Order: sequence, then C-alpha cells, then structure tokens
Amino acid sequence: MSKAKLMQGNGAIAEGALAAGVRFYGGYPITPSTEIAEGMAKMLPAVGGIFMQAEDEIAGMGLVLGASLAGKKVLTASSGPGISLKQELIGYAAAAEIPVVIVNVQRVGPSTGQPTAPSQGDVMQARWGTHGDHSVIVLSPWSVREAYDVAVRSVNYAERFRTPVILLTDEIVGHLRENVELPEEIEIYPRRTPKKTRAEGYEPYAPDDDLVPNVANFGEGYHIHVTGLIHDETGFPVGSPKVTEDFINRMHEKISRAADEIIDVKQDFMDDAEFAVVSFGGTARTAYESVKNARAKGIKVGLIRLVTIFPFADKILHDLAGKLKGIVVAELNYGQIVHEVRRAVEGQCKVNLCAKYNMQIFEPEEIESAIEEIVKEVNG
Amino acid sequence: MSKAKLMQGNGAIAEGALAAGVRFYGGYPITPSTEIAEGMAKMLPAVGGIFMQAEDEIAGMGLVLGASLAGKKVLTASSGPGISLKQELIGYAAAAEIPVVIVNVQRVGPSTGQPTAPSQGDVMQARWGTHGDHSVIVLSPWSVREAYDVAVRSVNYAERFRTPVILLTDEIVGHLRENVELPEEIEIYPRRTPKKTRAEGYEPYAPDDDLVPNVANFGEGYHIHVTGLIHDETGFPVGSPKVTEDFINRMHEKISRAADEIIDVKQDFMDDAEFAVVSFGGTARTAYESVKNARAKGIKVGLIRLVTIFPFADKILHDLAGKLKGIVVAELNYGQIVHEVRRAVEGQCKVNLCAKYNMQIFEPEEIESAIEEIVKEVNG
Amino acid sequence: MIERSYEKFFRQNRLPHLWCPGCGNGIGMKAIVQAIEKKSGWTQDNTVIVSGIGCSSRASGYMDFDTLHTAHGRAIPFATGIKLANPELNVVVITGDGDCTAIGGNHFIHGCRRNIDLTVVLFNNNIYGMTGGQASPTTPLGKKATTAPYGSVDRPFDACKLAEAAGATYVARSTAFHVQHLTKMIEDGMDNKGFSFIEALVQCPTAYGRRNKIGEPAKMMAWMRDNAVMKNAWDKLPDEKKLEEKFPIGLLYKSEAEDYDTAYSHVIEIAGGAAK
Amino acid sequence: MIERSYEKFFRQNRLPHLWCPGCGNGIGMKAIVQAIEKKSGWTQDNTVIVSGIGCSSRASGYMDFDTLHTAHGRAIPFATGIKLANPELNVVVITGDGDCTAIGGNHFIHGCRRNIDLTVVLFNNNIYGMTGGQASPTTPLGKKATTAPYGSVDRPFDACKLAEAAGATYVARSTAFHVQHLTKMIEDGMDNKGFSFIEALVQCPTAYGRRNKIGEPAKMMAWMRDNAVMKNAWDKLPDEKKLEEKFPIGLLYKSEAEDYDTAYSHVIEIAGGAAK
Amino acid sequence: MRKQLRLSGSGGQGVITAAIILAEAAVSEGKQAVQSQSYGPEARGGASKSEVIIDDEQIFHPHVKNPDFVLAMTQKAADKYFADLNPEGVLILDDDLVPNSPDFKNIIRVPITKLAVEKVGKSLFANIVALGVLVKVTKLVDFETIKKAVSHRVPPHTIEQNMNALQIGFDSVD
Amino acid sequence: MRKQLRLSGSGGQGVITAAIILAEAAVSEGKQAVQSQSYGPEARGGASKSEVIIDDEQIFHPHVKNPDFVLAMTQKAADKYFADLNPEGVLILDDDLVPNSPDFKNIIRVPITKLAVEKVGKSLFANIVALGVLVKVTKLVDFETIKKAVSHRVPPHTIEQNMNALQIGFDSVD
Amino acid sequence: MKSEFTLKLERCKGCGICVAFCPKQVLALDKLGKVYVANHENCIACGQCELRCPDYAIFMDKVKEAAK
Amino acid sequence: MKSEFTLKLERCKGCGICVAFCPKQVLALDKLGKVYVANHENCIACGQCELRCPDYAIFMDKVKEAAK
Ligand SMILES: Cc1ncc(C[n+]2csc(CCOP(=O)(O)OP(=O)(O)O)c2C)c(N)n1
Ligand SMILES: Cc1ncc(C[n+]2csc(CCOP(=O)(O)OP(=O)(O)O)c2C)c(N)n1
Ligand code: SF4
Ligand code: SF4
Ligand code: SF4
Ligand code: SF4
Ligand code: SF4
Ligand code: SF4
Ligand SMILES: [Mg+2]
Ligand SMILES: [Mg+2]
Repeated sequence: MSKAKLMQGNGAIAEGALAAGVRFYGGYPITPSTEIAEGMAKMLPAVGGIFMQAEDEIAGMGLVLGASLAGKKVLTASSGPGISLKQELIGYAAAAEIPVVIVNVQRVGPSTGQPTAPSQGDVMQARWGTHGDHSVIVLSPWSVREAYDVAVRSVNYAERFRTPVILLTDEIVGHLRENVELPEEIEIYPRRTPKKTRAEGYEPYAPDDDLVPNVANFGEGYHIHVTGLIHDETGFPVGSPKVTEDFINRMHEKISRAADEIIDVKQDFMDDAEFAVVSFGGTARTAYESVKNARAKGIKVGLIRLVTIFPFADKILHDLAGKLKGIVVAELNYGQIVHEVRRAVEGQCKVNLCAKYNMQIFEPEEIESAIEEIVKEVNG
Repeated sequence: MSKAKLMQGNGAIAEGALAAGVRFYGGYPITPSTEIAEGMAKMLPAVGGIFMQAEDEIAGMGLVLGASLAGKKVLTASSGPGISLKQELIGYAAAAEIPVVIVNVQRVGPSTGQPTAPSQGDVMQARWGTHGDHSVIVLSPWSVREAYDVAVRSVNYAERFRTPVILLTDEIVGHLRENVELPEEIEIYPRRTPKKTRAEGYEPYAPDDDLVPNVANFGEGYHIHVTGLIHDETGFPVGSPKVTEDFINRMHEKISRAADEIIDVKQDFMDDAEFAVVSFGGTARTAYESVKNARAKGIKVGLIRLVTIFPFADKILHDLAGKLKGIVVAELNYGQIVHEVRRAVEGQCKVNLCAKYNMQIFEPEEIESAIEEIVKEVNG
Repeated sequence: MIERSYEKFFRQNRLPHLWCPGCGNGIGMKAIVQAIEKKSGWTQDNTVIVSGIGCSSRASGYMDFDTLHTAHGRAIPFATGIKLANPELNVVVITGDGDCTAIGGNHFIHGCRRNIDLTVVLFNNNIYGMTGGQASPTTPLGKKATTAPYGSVDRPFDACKLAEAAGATYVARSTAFHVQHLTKMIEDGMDNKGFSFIEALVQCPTAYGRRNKIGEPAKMMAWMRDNAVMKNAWDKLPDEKKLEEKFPIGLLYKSEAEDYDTAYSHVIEIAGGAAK
Repeated sequence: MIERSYEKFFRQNRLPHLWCPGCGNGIGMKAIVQAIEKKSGWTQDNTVIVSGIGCSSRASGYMDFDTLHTAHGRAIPFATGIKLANPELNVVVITGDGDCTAIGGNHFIHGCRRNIDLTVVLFNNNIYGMTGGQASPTTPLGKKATTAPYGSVDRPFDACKLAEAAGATYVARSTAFHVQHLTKMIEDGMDNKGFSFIEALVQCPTAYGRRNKIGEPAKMMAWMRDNAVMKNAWDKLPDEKKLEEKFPIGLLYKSEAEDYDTAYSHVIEIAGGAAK
Repeated sequence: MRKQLRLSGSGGQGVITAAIILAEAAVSEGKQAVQSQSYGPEARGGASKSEVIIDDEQIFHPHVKNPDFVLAMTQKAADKYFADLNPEGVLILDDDLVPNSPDFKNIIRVPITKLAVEKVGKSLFANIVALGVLVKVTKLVDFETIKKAVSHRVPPHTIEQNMNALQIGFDSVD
Repeated sequence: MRKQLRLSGSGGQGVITAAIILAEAAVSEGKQAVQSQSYGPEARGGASKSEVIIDDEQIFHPHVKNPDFVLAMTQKAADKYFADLNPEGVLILDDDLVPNSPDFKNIIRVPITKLAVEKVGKSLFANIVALGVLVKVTKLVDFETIKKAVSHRVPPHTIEQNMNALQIGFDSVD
Repeated sequence: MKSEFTLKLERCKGCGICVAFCPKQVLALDKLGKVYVANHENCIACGQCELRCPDYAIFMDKVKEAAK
Repeated sequence: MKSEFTLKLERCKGCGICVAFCPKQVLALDKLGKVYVANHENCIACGQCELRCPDYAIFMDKVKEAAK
C-alpha cells in the first residue's frame, strides 16, 4: 500500500500549519474555509494548543495577534466577506510586525456573491485591502500537497519577516481532495528572540541585519510596548518625519530585499516557448492541461505559474516577456493579475486576458482557445 | 466685499453633499474626517434630515445603505482605519447597487499610523479594498472649492450609476481653509425611479439603457428584494453561471461605458510639453508650483492632474505618453498610482516615481528636482 | 379548502422554501406573517422585512413585502437606516443566533440602547445552521458543534437578558412548539413603539439536532414543550425547580421610553428643520 | 521625600503624560498601578497592560510592563489571545467608553460571556476625548457633544448592567474622586478568576466639561463626590431618592463561574493534549 | 485508464461522503484520485453533486466534463446531469426517487433508498448502498478495498450496518 | 505681496482659531488666503501650529516654508519654529511663557497671556490678544476688519470681552 | 367527520412533525416521505398538524358534522 | 509642621484639583499655572492633594512633629 492518502486542500492547510508549529487558531466560520477551523478545533487541543471561535472575524484577528505576541504561532482563515472585515487588523499586524498567517479561501464576490462557488477575485485585495502603505506576502497553492507546503512556508515567512502572510487559495483547491504524500520532515523557522538583554539596551523594534526586528514575546521581562502608531526602534510612537519614513521604508525593504527568495514562480514547457500562459492557484491546473494540449497541436507555449503572488515577480516576467511573443493571463475573475503582468511586461509583448467569472472553473479548451487566439493575433 | 468666504475642505464636502440633496448621514468619528460628521450633525436636522452617530464604521455603512434604500441620498465619511472596516459593506453597496458616497480623508497609515498627518496612501485600497470583482468610482479634489464640486458630483454619480462613490481626499485638502465662492446653482441627479408598474412586470434589477437598474425605494409598493448574493433582474439570488457572468459584466460595464464622461483629467502647460507630472489631490497643488518653477527654468513640462482616479484614465495617459519623453508621478505615499500609470503607459516613455511618505507634504523643490532628474536621465 | 389569508404574505413562486425537513424556521416565519396580518395599518406596502445572513435570514426572500437580505450580522443597522429615513415604514428584522448575537452583537445592543422602533425576531436554533453546525453564542455548554467537537465550553448568552440590560423596551421569548403564543409575542412586540425583541426558539434538526443525537424535529419540539415554562409560573417556581434545561417564555420585560425617531424629531425641531 | 513605590510602575522617561490639565485618566492609571502593587504574585514581568485607542488608552504607553496599544475597540480580543496563549500572564485592559462600549461593544459582551480571566478597567468620561468631543454611548441624554450639537438623544448604556447581563463575574464602579475606593475595586477585580469589569468615572474637562459648561476639573470631581452613592446605601435608598444624577458605586455584581482558560483545559484533556 | 464519475442527489443524501470513500479506496490501491464537489448556491436543501476522477497518472484539471458514470439519487439530479454523460457511460438511478428515466442508453435502476430502509433499517445508509452498486458497476476498486475504506470513515458502532449496506448494494446488480 | 505667518503654541491656547480669524479677515478684504494647521502626533497636550498665507493671487502650495511672521506662545514652540523664519521676518513671543528668547534679530516680546488674564479676566482670551498684536505688527488687515471677523466667530455674549482683548493686544505694541 | 384536509404535497418534506404531534395518530408518511391521511376517522379536527407544519403543506378545514 | 512637600513641577499642569480639594486652602497656583505651597502652616497632612493629583506632581510626606 502506498503512503499516499486522500486529503482535502483545506485539511492540508490545517495540517501544514500544525506541522509548522501553529498552536493557536482564532477565527469565525465561513464557507468555503470552514474546514480549516473545524480541523484546527479538533487537532489543536490534542497537541495542547488552543482553538477559539471568535464572535466575528475582527475578533478572530485580534485573538491571533494577541496570542502571537504572547509567543504562539498563529493562524486564522476566512473567505471574502470575512477577509474584508479583517483588513484593519491586517494593517495592524503589518505595522506592529506581528507574525500571523491569514488564509483566504476565495469564493465568488463581491459581497455575499456566490458563497459556494470558486473564484480568484480577491487577488488585488490581498495586496491592497488595508489602508496605508504596507507590504505583505501572498502565496497561492495549486494542489493539496502544495497547500500543505505553502502553509508551512507561510508560517515560516510570517515568523521570519514578522509580517502578515496571506495564504490565498480558492474553493477549487480548498475543497479538492486528492492524493498526497506528506513530507516526513519540514523546516521550521523558530520564533525570533532578542539578541540583547534589557541591560544591554535591548530595543524591540531595532532591525536585525535582515531589517526584521527581534521583538520579545510578552512575559519575558522586556517590558516592550507594541502599537499601531508609527514608532521608532523602542516601539514607542514618535511624530517625526524621519522615523515615519524609516519605518515605512523598512516595512517594505525587509521583504523586497528577500524577494528573490520569496518569489516562487514555476515554469513548465518554457524552454523554447514563444508564448506563455500566466496563471496561479486552482486555475493553473487547468492551464497546465491547456498548455499540454496546445503543445500537442505544435504551439510553442509554456506555463508560468505564480506560487508567490506578492511580492510580484516583476523582474522574472519582464525578462521572460522580452523573449516571448505573447502572454495569456488566465484567472478566475474579471481581470486582476493581468494588471500586474501588463505593468511588469511594459509593452514588450502582447498580454491578453483570459478571464472567467461565472462561478465555474475553466475548462481546458477555454484557455486553449485563448492561446490559439493570441498566436493568431501575433503571427497573423 | 467679495462673496468669497473662508471654508475648510471638510466643511465644503459637507456643504456640497447637502446641496446635492444628501439628507442622511451615518458614521463614526475619526481624525481627520470628523469635521464632516460634525458639520452634518449641525446642518442636517436644520433641513429635516437625519444625522446619526453609529456604534462603529460598519454600522455607519449599514445605516446609510438602509436609508438609501428607503429613498434618502446618503453620505458617510471616515479615514484609513474606518475605511478598512467599511470594506465589506462597500462591496455590498456595489453588489446590491445602492447609491452611497463614502468620503475618505486620508491620513498616514498603515494601521493607526500618524493620525493627524496627511497622506495619499489609500488610493489602491479605494479600488481594490473589498473582496471580489467590483467596480467603483473614485474622485479626488485638490482645493476646497473643488471639494465642494466633487461632493456634488459624487452624490450625482452615486445616484446615476447606483454605485458606491469614494470621495478620496486627504488631510491636506480636508483641513485646509481657503477662499471659496460657491456656485449659485448646481445640477442634481435625482433618485432613479421605476419605469414600469408591478402589473407591467417591473423588475427592480432590470437594467435601463445605460445598464443601470431603476430600483424602487422601499415603501413604494413594489415589494422588491435586495440581496448581496448574486441575483438576476428580479433581484432574487440565482445560482446560475449565466446570471453570474451577466451580473459581473453589468457591474463593470455600467461604469466603463460612461468612463469618458466620468474620467476628469486636468491638463496644465501640456500643449508643448515633453515631460509631465502626474498628480492628484492636495499634492497636485504643490506639483503645480513645481511645474511652473520648472517652466521658468525652460523645461517643457506640464501637469496632468487626476480628478477622477478610478476608472483610471488608461487611454488618456497612454495617448499622452506616446508624445512624452518622461513622466514623474508625484504622490504622497510609497508609490501606488505610479503602478497604474506604468500599466497605462506600456513602456512608451520613462515613468519615474516621486514619492514622499514622511508625514509631511511635498515642497515644490522636491518635485522640481524629480523633474530635472528625469530630464537629465532622458536627455542625458 | 378556504385559502389561508396569510398565504398572500408569501412569495408563492418561491415556495417551497429551502429549509431542511422539519426546520423550525418555517414555523417562525409563519408566526411573523400571522402577526403582521393582525396589525391594523400594517400592509404589504408599508412593511419592510430585513434579515442578515443565515438559514433563518433567508426568510426575507420568501415574504412578499419590500425585503432586504443584508450582510452577516448587519440587519439592525440597515433596518435602523430604513426606519429613520422613512418612519412611516414598519420594520421587522429576522435574524439568527449567530447573526444577532455573534457577529451582530454590537448592533443588537446599540439598537436596544437607542430604542429604535423595530421588531426584531431572533430565530434561535443554538447553532450556525447555514455554514453546517459551528457553535454559536447560544450553544449550550457541553453540546457539540463542528467547532466544538469536544463539547462547547463557551458560556452561552441569554439574549433576552442582554436585550433588557442594553435598553430594549419589549423583550419576549417563545418557541416553535408554542406557535400561537409565539405569534402573540411578536404581535405585542409590534405594538411597542420602540425596540422590541422576541427570541423564538426553533429546531435545527440538521446541524444541531443530528450532531447532538436529538435529530428528530418532533423530538426537538417536544423538548421545547417540556422545558418551557410560562413567565408567571416561572416567577413562582422555587429555585430548586428551575432545573438546568427549564426556561421561561412569555413577556419577560417591558418599559416605557421615547423611541429614537420621536426623540430625533425634537432635534429637528430645535434645529429648525421641522418641515421634515 | 520617600520615593513612592508605585512610581516604578511608570515609564519615567515618558512622564509627564500628555493628558490635559485635570484629566481624570491620570488618577485612574495610578489606581491601577497601586492595585497591581498590592497583588502578590503580580510583577512587572508577568503582567500585561492592553488598551484600545483613545485618550484613556494611551495609558499603556506610560506603564512599565509589557504593554499593548491595539486598535480602536479591539483591546479585549487581543487581551484574550494573550491570556489564552499564556495563562501565566495577568492581563489588565484599559479602555474608554467609546472604545469599550461603542466600537468595542461586541468584544466587551463576548469577553463577559466567556468569562475570560481579564481585569477590564473602563475610563468613562462620557465622551470621545481623543477625537475632540463626539458623543459616546455613555453621554447622558441632553448633554452636548460636537456630534450632538443640539443635545444627545441617544439613551446611554449602563455599562455595568450590560456586563452583568452578558456574563461578567465581577462588576464594580467607582470614580476618580474616590481614588482609594477605586483602587480597592480594581484590586478585588484582580482577585476574581474570570472576567472582572470596573467602570471608573473620570473627568474630561476639555472635550466634555467645557462644552457642557462644567469645565473645571475639580468641579467635575465634586459632582462625582456629590452624586455617587455607595452600593449598600443605594440599595436602601427609596426610589424617589434615586434622583436623575445619582448613581451607585461599589461592588455591583459578583458570581462564580469557571473562567475560560480553565474550561478549555478540560477540552485539552479530553483531546489528549494535556501536556500543554 | 482515466475514469470519471459523478454522484448527485439532494442535500442530505450523502453522495459527497460516498464519493470521498470511493476516492479513498482508489488511493489506497495506489491509484491517483481527485474528488470535488459542489453545492447549490443555497446552502440547504439544494442540489448536491460530487465528482471523482480516477487515473494512473497525475490529474490536473479537476473537473469532470463527460463522466463515464453518473449516479442520480433524485429526479432533479437525473434530469440535470445525464446530459453530458459519455454516450458509452452508465447512468445509475434510484428506482423510487427517480420515477422518470431520462432518455439514455445504459441505465441501471436500483431501489437504493428502499433497500437502505428495508434491508439496513434507515435511509441514512442509502449512500453506502449506492457505493456498493457503484463498485460493482464501475469495477474501479476491489470490493475488499471499499470495505476497508468505508470502515475507516464511519463511526465504529455503525460499521456492521455499513458493511451490510455495501454488500446489499453490491449484490443488487449483476 | 505674499505674506506667510505661523502661529504656534500648545494644545489649548487657541492659536488655530486666531489663524482662522486672521485668514477670514483677509478674505473679507478680498485677498486670497490659505490656512492650514498641524497638531502633534499626540492628540492632546502636544504642540499646535497653524499657518496662514495671504496673497493677491491664487495660492497653490499651502505650506509655509519661511514665514514672515512667527507667533510663539510657548518656549517649545519658539525654539522649534524660529529656525526657518525669514531673516527679515518678525518673531512675536509671549513674554512670560517664553522665558528664553531664541537667537533672532527681530523679536517682539509681549506679555500676551498675562494681559489676557489681568486685563480681560481669563487666559482664554490670550489668542485674541495675540491677534491684536499680529494685526498691528503685520499690517495685513485693517483693525476694523479683524474686529468684524472676531465678532463673527465668537459666542455673542463674549463679543465685548473679545473686542477688549483685541484692542489690548493692538495697543500693546507700537 | 369533522375535518377536511388539503395537502400541498410539493411543499411537504416529510419531517414528521404533524405525524408526531397528532394526538390521534391520524397521519403518516408514505414511502417517498410525503404525508398522507392514514386514519381520517380518528381525526378530532384539533388543527395541531396544520399549526406546526413548517412547510405549510397540510391544511385542515373543519367541516360541519352535517356534511357527513 | 506635620507635612513636607515634594513638588515635581515639570509634571504639574496647574489643573487646580489639589487646590480645590485641600480642606485648608494650603495650596495655590502661580502665574505660570504651577502649584505652590501658599499656607504651609495650615496643612493638616491629610494627603488629599497627593491622592487626587492626576499628574503625580505633588507629594506630601508626614514628618514627626518633633522635627519642628
Ligand atoms: C462576514 C461573514 N462572516 C461569515 C459568514 C458565513 N456565515 C453565513 S451564515 C453564518 C452563521 C449563521 O448562523 P445563524 O445566524 O445562527 O443563522 P442560522 O443559519 O443558524 O439560521 C455564517 C457564519 C458570512 N456570510 N459573512
Ligand atoms: C477604527 C477607528 N475608528 C475611529 C477611530 C478614531 N478614534 C480614536 S479614539 C476615538 C474615541 C475615543 O473615545 P473613548 O474610547 O471614549 O476614549 P477617550 O479618548 O474618551 O478616553 C475615536 C473615535 C480610530 N482610531 N479607529
Ligand atoms: S441547517 Fe438547520 S437551520 Fe438550516 S435549514 Fe437546515 S434545519 Fe434549518
Ligand atoms: S481630551 Fe479629555 S480625556 Fe482626553 S486628555 Fe483631555 S481631558 Fe483627558
Ligand atoms: S409537518 Fe408538514 S412537511 Fe412535515 S410531514 Fe407533516 S405535512 Fe409534511
Ligand atoms: S387535526 Fe388534529 S387530530 Fe386531526 S390530523 Fe390534525 S393533528 Fe391529528
Ligand atoms: S493637582 Fe497636580 S497637576 Fe493639578 S495643580 Fe495640583 S499639583 Fe498641579
Ligand atoms: S495634605 Fe491636606 S491640608 Fe495639606 S495641602 Fe494637602 S490637601 Fe491640603
Ligand atoms: Mg442559528
Ligand atoms: Mg471617552
């Protein structure tokens, strides 16, 4: 018998987070993310962790941010309406540099939309949903196994960069069950710890070499102050232009500096490709078949799959575009990532949108025709 | 004595909204938007209208959406943290097509940030803050008089397109007092009314010629149903791919179709310009001086000022870029609208960012040097 | 058969409703329309039904009035906006235990506080039905839910107590078993010019009953019959007889206070905008 | 002078604090640190102060513990997360009337319901101080605020009643005038293993007093002195003497119930994760 | 060898559970399997559909377009889902709940729910009876494998009844 | 003729009101005026600053970089804001509240708060006394105009005291 | 005979509430789970069935005894 | 003399609370609004001033009468 088992995407996220050390979950149920909460409710107490159902999504964020500050690795999950409600505190996590992973299992919006149907309509929100300049890491898996891996990675990134990480999946992957073999061992990034004592002049928000501060957990005797106001290295608010500028720079640079490492773009059939499909999440599974089918018809097309959505793979896409005749962006929405792709490509090649937003997932033929279309448009 | 008077930007917004027919305000106080609420609290009951202080920003949105459905023109105002909280119901307004104007007087974020300092850091949030595909109109004034005008226009657009309109101003304009002469008469777009009786088969969400539905007010005997679920022309939810697609298309097209009319881009010194500064809101005032100063030094530079931020002026910028050597985007944030400009420009000319995010407004020299910089970079 | 007069209050083309077999929501919804029917001056044209999100909140879609299916937890602010914008309208809110006391808890207590003239009917099934059985703020201690697989440890709210403490001027409780009583409680609530709160216990055989091994709808209603005690009797009950599962039904609290719209009309007067 | 022992609980380099002359927040903050001082086992290292946003909530920045200045209204969820993640910590919440009962109202009642082991001190100044004087849910009827220029018509909350109805196991009230009593009330609240709520009436001369023509801080405190009635005396007071402005102070409610963390430890046991 | 199945019915009939068990059985035999589902837009009482793809190779696109087998446990489901059935495929219907057979070549009618009620004691077991039928008809997994898969999924005290249900379903067709 | 002013002090001193009244007076004389303000990051007790630009032509950039006049009502404000004063400009200080004069050429010291307390009866009127001083020193608006502007702004029952305060300020310098 | 029944069977979901609360065991569910009147003669026209049916599927009208 | 005062004047904001609640009119505010001890001899060392000072600016220590 093989070691593979059938597992659901949402379940794999819960398992991955648990494996990466998450010991606190706070959140509010919503379709199609609820299985993550339910899995956590079952599994966490069995390892001495805590699951708490909050009174709403905002409280869910508050709970996990508090627990994170008290030393636990934390997770929360929701879908569109709940993610919209969490926006203020996502910004708080960014500003106060609190490690937290927020899962968004996307369904059709806007508003209540089509609650049980798949979509990828929250991509731009993941980047820009909260007010003010901030940075964020957004990852999107295409398979159940990758959901597990990305969950581990999200927890690690949250801890390493002390930043909110959005695990942006979709109903396709979240509710899909398929074969997985889980890794025996995974790498875990431990909670960062102070490198100085108070006597040595410890400053909780003083950046380490990687620009990330080693903020002490509450209860360790450091008497730190944490605030959503803009603050200096001591953690206390300061109304100074210099501090403000430095703070906002550091927020962005701690991530952009590590961008090459964070940005994970998979390429298939790209070696000799003249055309490419850019896709992500559950849609990329269909795009993969479309590309294979188009290859079978002799079209030199490849697949560029964004596992990391933000920071956006500007440079990779810019460079690839230089060698391509055309790009089809396949996404399950009215057109969102296509804007980012167009921006990155800077007119070097044609960029067409293959969008679908009728509550159903793509069929391979639909992306195939978009490929054939662009080939025709370019090659005449 | 002149008819001019000294008026504050926030006050002008309140006055403009009142003049445009707003008779209901619901919201929660927050710096630097509070004067709008305070103005409404004072003025509304004097014209028989209602001001209500909500228990939070979400309730504030709920109040105005309910009141709008019951036939009143409505306004709410807030700033970053509160706008983040309103996101879910902004999406509801888009989905259920409820006229509402939401004012965001921007301050420094993320999170609590620098509550009393100016910023333009919520521009992309205004477009993408709520989950799911949706469209929205975003307007930004640069002066107190324009704040009044834009308030009138926002109310008119909300009514005409039955959509949330975001009046995106900033602390600069919001708290600025300057000379204004208010117009004696303004054009007012009245609440849309049903064109059929129930007996004639009235369907509240059946689009009119302009794709906007003539939804009856509550209490007029139509027995309509309003929901945030995706619905068909009857207003009732339907789990159909076709209905979903049509719905999302119409949401977008009712606005994109009128885009030429909505998009308001002011151009100064652009006739013979080789370079341009793109700016908006309070920052554009400084940019204007910078451009004048640069002109004085012989640089052929003009100012492109976005009064309408979304729908974005893709075509205008694309066309202008074709004739320009370089564009400087001046914005009081880490770089947001520059992404949109780059996307629109498609590599036709150089696009540089002149960003400032240290809680202070630009000085003319800063944008001037950015102009000189790009001239040097391009002309060598 | 004589056509039942309350049937005109339903959108016939949308029936049968989508609730599960034996779901108590259907009983609650009928109680509401029957109460409306009895109110003189309340018509289909001047009555608005507002609901949140949840199984219970789907009721608005079946009722032939102007109806509003808002967002989860937000029915009361929307309803408040409607009422204040047009005080001629009679506004009824239908909400669930999650909708009203979890995500909507703040709006609930503030509605009570301001004494907005609304009739709020809470369909309390002690669970999140719509999303498949997560614990709600009214799930009893020890009961199971998908998010309380080991039994709930969160102490439940008494929504009626909360309403009273927050300022509601009419507070009553009844159950799906006691249909006629429930109808009367709603009717009386509609008479109160101010915030009226009626908690209607309803069975959810699917998401609550099944998991807690009392799945039969009729059994759940029999439980209501056996444990509900009329308020008068309850008040006379010695404490030792107020056993675990027993609870009072009937009018639990009533007081007099100016409703918000009337209060605000004074503001308009002072401000000189009386020609409202 | 003998150095006052409670001064060590302040971050000396951040004093003087930024509150207005005569603001009652300073008195409330001192009461809290003096209460902490009296608690055996509570140290600067194992005590966490959590606040929301508002003038009152700036207190956390002046206190030399691990301190957390959250977002407006959200102190209780953050505090709950901290307490559950590390039950060894003593968690004190400082909040304002707007922070706790307006935007934070839902978290407040849910904290009470779950009986989380927190000590929540509400600095009630009947106004939004920080944003310059808008009405709060505790602004008395008829009083003026920038958003109630014609006098408030929103009936105010009795936060203590609300806490009790929502499930808090310790509820007390005192005032900035009654400093020692206030300190005692906070101290006793800290002894309660469960949700303890202490409402501290504090004067805001700037945003409330001035607009309502009682601007002098000492006058506002004299009002507290003259209108507060000790609970025992209050209970004996005939109704006709419970005049408009009179209010009870002291321990208003107390009950026994398992706190959330203890309750959840049973879940962990059942689930087999006892080695917590 | 790719085979695609669609199991359909209404909310409470357990077709999703049946599909999951089938996929689990396939996986335990070393095959690749993908299971997905969709509910009606209405959370309650609406239609319910679950799809399983079984293959020797990795499965990307997870959606079944032209299933090889369709199980329909209500008339509505039968009417809606037979249309895109592979013409060579098989349509399995609950004999009582689908009074009108759609116009399709290969139809197998089994009184699934009735068997569950009459022979196992509760309509609750209809999905497991159906699973027995499916295993027999599709030959995608061993009967022994499906027995193991079922006993892993169901509450311990119901294993016996479930085994019984499986067997009854399996034996109801030939 | 562009003239730029900065009025500074601490939270409760009313410098913002004074600036607004000055700008209103300028506008009523047909000039262009722009008034802006900034609080400390702390809402309470912090520093408070308000700027006015008066010109014949439209004013775009609203920020004062090198003011022609600075009024400082606290030591902190004086120390902070004299630095970018136009070297030919004037620095007006509250004599009691700014014990140490910054190192600047043109300084006018007036016991503004003391005058308000002693001659008008309340420190509350210090800002209006300051306004009187400013009008005299800057000559930007007529004394009559500022009197009208003040009486439009303040509560009716305080007009007399305010006129008195204005006059006292106006007369305190020559 | 004191009662006349109208069954809107497309509405009946077979929940069994009417069956359970009928004091006289008049009602029953058929194979497909729809209500039917099994023992009409026992009916006392109390109306409990109609009262509690959550689906408005069963209607009981009293008819004059004479009509028997 | 029964009391000794320590004034942390950088903290005093001149709110007048100590002045108002002193039962013996011992305290007063100076021109710049800072507290000072005006009539020390009247002080009864009751501690009300220290108790209610919101700014922790005034401290009263009892000293032995003998020290007089
Ligand atoms: C903001 C938001 N969060 C969560 C949900 C998901 N959701 C829909 S209904 C519901 C709970 C319903 O429970 P209740 O209010 O008790 O109604 P019931 O279904 O039990 O009648 C939840 C959590 C949502 N739609 N929106
Ligand atoms: C989400 C959000 N909304 C509004 C505000 C603005 N705000 C800051 S403090 C405050 C009210 C403060 O009142 P209260 O809690 O009573 O505290 P006080 O200042 O009176 O002590 C408000 C409305 C905010 N910071 N965040
Ligand atoms: S899940 Fe429960 S509440 Fe929802 S329809 Fe079914 S029985 Fe009713
Ligand atoms: S505004 Fe009021 S609450 Fe805030 S610091 Fe001043 S006096 Fe205190
Ligand atoms: S109560 Fe109604 S739905 Fe239930 S079985 Fe009887 S008739 Fe059918
Ligand atoms: S009317 Fe009464 S006796 Fe007759 S069937 Fe109905 S419940 Fe039974
Ligand atoms: S109470 Fe304190 S702050 Fe106020 S005047 Fe006295 S010493 Fe100064
Ligand atoms: S100790 Fe008592 S008497 Fe002495 S100054 Fe203080 S308050 Fe007055
Ligand atoms: Mg419920
Ligand atoms: Mg307050």
